[in-house]
Amino acid sequence: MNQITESSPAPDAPLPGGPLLEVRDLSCERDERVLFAGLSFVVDCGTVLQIAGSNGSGKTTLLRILCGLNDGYDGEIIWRGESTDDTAESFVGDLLYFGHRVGVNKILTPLENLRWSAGMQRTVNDQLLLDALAAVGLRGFEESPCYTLSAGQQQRVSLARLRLSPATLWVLDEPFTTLDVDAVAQLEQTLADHARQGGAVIVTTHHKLTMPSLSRLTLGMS
Amino acid sequence: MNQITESSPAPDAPLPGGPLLEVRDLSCERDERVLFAGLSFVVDCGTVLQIAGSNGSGKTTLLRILCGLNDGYDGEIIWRGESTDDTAESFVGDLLYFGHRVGVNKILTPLENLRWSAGMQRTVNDQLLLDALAAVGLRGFEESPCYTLSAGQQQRVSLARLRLSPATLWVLDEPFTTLDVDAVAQLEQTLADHARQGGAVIVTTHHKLTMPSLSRLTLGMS
Amino acid sequence: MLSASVKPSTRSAFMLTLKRDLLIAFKRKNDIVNPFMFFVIVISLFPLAISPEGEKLAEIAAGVIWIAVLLSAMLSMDSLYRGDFEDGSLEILLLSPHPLFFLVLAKNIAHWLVSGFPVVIASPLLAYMLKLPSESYGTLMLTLLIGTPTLSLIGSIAVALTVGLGSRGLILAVITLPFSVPVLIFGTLAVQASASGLPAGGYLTLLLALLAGSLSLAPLTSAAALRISVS
Amino acid sequence: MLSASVKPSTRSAFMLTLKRDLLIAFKRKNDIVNPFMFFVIVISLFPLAISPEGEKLAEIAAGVIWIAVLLSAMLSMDSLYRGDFEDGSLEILLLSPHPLFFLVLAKNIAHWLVSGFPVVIASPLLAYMLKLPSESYGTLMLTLLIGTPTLSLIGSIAVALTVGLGSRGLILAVITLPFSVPVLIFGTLAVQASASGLPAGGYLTLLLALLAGSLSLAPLTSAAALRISVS
Amino acid sequence: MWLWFAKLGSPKWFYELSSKWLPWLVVATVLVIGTATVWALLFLPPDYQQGYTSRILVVHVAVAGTSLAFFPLMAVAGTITLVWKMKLADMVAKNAAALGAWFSFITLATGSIWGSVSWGTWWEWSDSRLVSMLFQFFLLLGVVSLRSALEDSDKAAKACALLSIVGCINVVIIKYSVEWWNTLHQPASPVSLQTGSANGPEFWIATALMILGVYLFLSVSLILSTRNEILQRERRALWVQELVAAER
Ligand code: HEM
Ligand SMILES: Nc1ncnc2c1ncn2[C@@H]1O[C@H](COP(=O)(O)OP(=O)(O)OP(=O)(O)O)[C@@H](O)[C@H]1O
Ligand SMILES: Nc1ncnc2c1ncn2[C@@H]1O[C@H](COP(=O)(O)OP(=O)(O)OP(=O)(O)O)[C@@H](O)[C@H]1O
Ligand SMILES: [Mg+2]
Ligand SMILES: [Mg+2]
Repeated sequence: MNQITESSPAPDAPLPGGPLLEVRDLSCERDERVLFAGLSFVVDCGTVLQIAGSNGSGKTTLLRILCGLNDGYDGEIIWRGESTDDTAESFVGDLLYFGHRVGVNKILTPLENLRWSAGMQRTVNDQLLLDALAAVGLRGFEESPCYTLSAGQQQRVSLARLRLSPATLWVLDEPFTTLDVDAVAQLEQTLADHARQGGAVIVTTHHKLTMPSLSRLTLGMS
Repeated sequence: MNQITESSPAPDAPLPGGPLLEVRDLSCERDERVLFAGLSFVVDCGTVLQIAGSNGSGKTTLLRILCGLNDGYDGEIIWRGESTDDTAESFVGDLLYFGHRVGVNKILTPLENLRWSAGMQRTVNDQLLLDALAAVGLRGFEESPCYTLSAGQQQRVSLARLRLSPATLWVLDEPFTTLDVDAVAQLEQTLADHARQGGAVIVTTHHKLTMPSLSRLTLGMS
Repeated sequence: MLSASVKPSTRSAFMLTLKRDLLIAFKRKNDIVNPFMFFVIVISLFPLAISPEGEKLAEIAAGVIWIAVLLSAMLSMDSLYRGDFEDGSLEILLLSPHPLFFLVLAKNIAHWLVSGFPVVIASPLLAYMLKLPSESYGTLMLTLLIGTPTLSLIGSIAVALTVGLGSRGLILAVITLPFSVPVLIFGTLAVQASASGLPAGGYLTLLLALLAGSLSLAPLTSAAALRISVS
Repeated sequence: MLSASVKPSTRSAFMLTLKRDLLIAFKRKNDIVNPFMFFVIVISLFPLAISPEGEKLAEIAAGVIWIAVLLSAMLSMDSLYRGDFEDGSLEILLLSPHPLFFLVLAKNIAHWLVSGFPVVIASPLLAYMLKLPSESYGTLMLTLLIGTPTLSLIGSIAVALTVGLGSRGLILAVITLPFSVPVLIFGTLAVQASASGLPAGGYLTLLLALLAGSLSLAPLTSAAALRISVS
Repeated sequence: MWLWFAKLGSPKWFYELSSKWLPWLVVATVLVIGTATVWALLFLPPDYQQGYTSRILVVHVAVAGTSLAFFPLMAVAGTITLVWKMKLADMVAKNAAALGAWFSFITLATGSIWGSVSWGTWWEWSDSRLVSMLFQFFLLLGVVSLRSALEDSDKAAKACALLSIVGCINVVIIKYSVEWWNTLHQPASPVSLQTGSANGPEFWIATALMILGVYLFLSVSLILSTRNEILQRERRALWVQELVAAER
């Protein structure tokens, strides 16, 4: 069980002291099956890390471990030089997690959903929210309850959070599912922009991503 | 609101009297928004029809209407020459629907799930089921409860139904989500095989499909 | 591939569905233990909240047992179609080439076996704890045996109607409880009659009539309700 | 983009969460009407099942009302975290940069306002229908006002622990009901005391102590339970 | 016949027809209820026991009688919705449920007020009419809350139709079983609706008028709320937009 990291050239912006996130010798087993072991990698500001791997190779598990949502692991996760256990609060304030379940309440409208989910991380006003919704192609649906939206539109509501988030590190679990081709291209652009502006992205997807400063980590090559 | 149908050459097998499924002048509106209107198309044995369209264009709605799961529509759906209202039982017996929710019980194992879901449509024995599970790459997971499977693996459990189904018409709503690249290629092959053997497939996806006898219908080009 | 397979008979689809639901219940275990535990706990609240005295308890015993049965039946309904709705199995059920009546009936029977039947078995013990006169244990069990399937069948309609809703616990109760009133009345009257040495046959007949009625109509109505909920 | 925004204060995150939960409840309407309806219907089953006679009812009134309150509080809990768990909002809550204690508290308060408070308001009407002596209406409302938040807070722990389970209705009950027994006992004792003209102050103090205890401990425990359930 | 039926299904047709009839109905309602009220207030002799409060019985009896009509009405409308998918029937059913809940509530309230005077108690379990009316009220609230819980209006229409039909059967069973339950529990207090204390001929004339008036009122409110519903649901239809333009 080993991993291949094919890094593209490092971003040219100099890093302010040490990497943003460093993972050292991480291993995890579930139900007696080793998902990954001795996993070490570094995520710097300005980079996008794609976690690849076949179904069941442990991508979702890895992301949830990184965010502190799972704790069945061995190894160290270091955030700006300190273990995430010690920096929990500051770490979480600078992190955006987007999971298989997208965090959109079906009864509320997109606007009301964002008002809460974005508002938990930063102060917002309605104009900002409306702009973000328009940017993900939901103009005209701001006030429809989310249960009337299609699968892809619900996904977009949640993706609007990306445009509002003050977090440096984005951790995205298959954000491209159910999106149409335009939306996929647009989301790739958003990720690239975030990296260019000094943020960092960890993303799982079975898509082939092409963007500058992308590196890839493939799980479960045995 | 119009639709573009780009048909590739018809399959060379002669059709036994009339098309398999014919849709005449179908229209549907939800919440005062016309999703599609005057939609007419034909699905013959031996063909794959891809329904394309951006998010929210009505693909899921169309598929559910075809299967009789939604009835807020105007127009006619004709199955082997008769309206589906009159032939409900024989129609349903010859149909396999695969929706956004995949029909996999989390507590049961893949084997137990298939025993029921495939067993409702045809008589099965365990060897058949095990073969189908192995074919979708779930060897070794036959007896794990499905809640321990990853998102893609759960999707695969449901896709194993395709290999067991006696139905002529497959109606698949985004069957490719969360599948890894190998599984995607394999599923495309399965669809092509089904068509070659005289079956018919209606599938929605944002993937670019390439297979013989594929035609495409794009919704919501305005 | 298209021709070699055999369409299963409705009877085997019925058995498949019954077995599957029982299997899920046994794997979960909670589904079996909980209605029963709830029943016991609710009943044991009464001596605490009302009075621990034997005579007083004996007076209210029949009513308390029946109300506890009603509530536990209602609570356990929640699991009848919800899981299937959420994971998409309901669509497989609806699009199977068999009459929905029988499949719904199979699910109801499985559900009753798991949630209603244990309560019937345990009732004499609880009746003893509430000091119900021992002559009426037989009648109590008999009424429960006839009454609980009726409650399950009626509840099934309400669950089917509300299966798509986010939080159902209460709306389910609000719809089901009024429907359970006749069962409750005949059930308690029968037990009270036998406790005071009167014949209870008439009430039993009425309960049987309610059961027969719901056995023939409720699965049909549930099936229709499921079709509505899924659309 | 990374620097211009301001991290909201914990107070404003608290208010945001409170408002959101109230908004969801109001949009659903049922969340508000149903606990209340359930309470009323369950209470009106008792005269049918036990006896319509005034004196008999008066004897059991306090207990019956408290049991109905308990059950309706417990049933309404179901909606507290389930929706958020299923749609992923719970992960947003857990990964927000605010102490989970306050966010959980906000959710509990919203829930009590919607489900517990209406029951308190309606209780005198039901007490009248059960012929409770009118001197004890005040005590009844007071005990409910102190007791129902306690029940909500206790229930919240159980819901948080069970939020990932398929069918929760009953397991929830089985966990919550035993913990609610002290509230039930002190509540009914207080009402019974005031109905027979005795002072009820002691019981009220005990209820207040239970409320204070659960107000400080329950949200912490719920928060921990939520973390466990989500992982 | 079928043509007429199909026409009746069209909201537009109903809207136009009701426009013609509505003024007359409103006038009739006001007249009848007015006469009945005046009659009850001025000409009804005070009851020898309860004095002038007895007049509320006129309202009570009228409303009680009318509220029994709701479940059958909803069941019929529900059958039409399910079988012929007629939108109009559902609009009527939707408003009937809410209105029925109100009527049941008024029956309960007026009955209680009257009871507090004539029996000295606001509520008594040992009368089957009271108890079965209470459960009818619960069932109607159940229908209303199901309607508001289901988000999709098409779905809600069908689900409520089904519930109304089943509920209608159940109301009958409850009534019958409660009655029977009651004959077994000998009422402890001398409570029965058949004490007949207030029924002189004047009383019955006033009551008959009031019943007619309440039925008229029921029709008017149903028609009004249905028209409202039509305008809302068809607000994009050409004829509604023309109507709105004409109003401006
Ligand atoms: C099915 C529903 C009901 C119907 C059809 C109904 C009908 C009537 C009628 C016809 C009378 C006049 C009887 C007479 O003068 O002898 C009456 C009287 C009365 N009703 Fe109702 N009623 C209904 C429900 C209720 C309810 C729910 C209450 C109380 C909450 C109530 C309380 C009374 C009282 C107190 C009287 C006066 C009895 C007396 O004369 O002493 N009724 N009702
Ligand atoms: N329950 C509903 N009530 C009202 N409108 C609805 C409902 N469900 C869907 N719609 C509307 O129908 C439109 C089409 O939805 P549908 O799910 O068919 O889209 P889709 O083409 O499958 O999109 P996607 O690619 O995102 O899956 C949506 O824009 C939505 O506004
Ligand atoms: N709750 C669980 N209990 C036990 N094992 C689990 C559990 N969840 C996941 N697993 C195991 O962990 C493995 C990895 O799961 P994970 O969801 O991380 O995969 P993934 O890489 O995200 O796959 P996918 O591409 O399908 O989303 C699975 O094969 C599964 O067997
Ligand atoms: Mg995954
Ligand atoms: Mg779709």
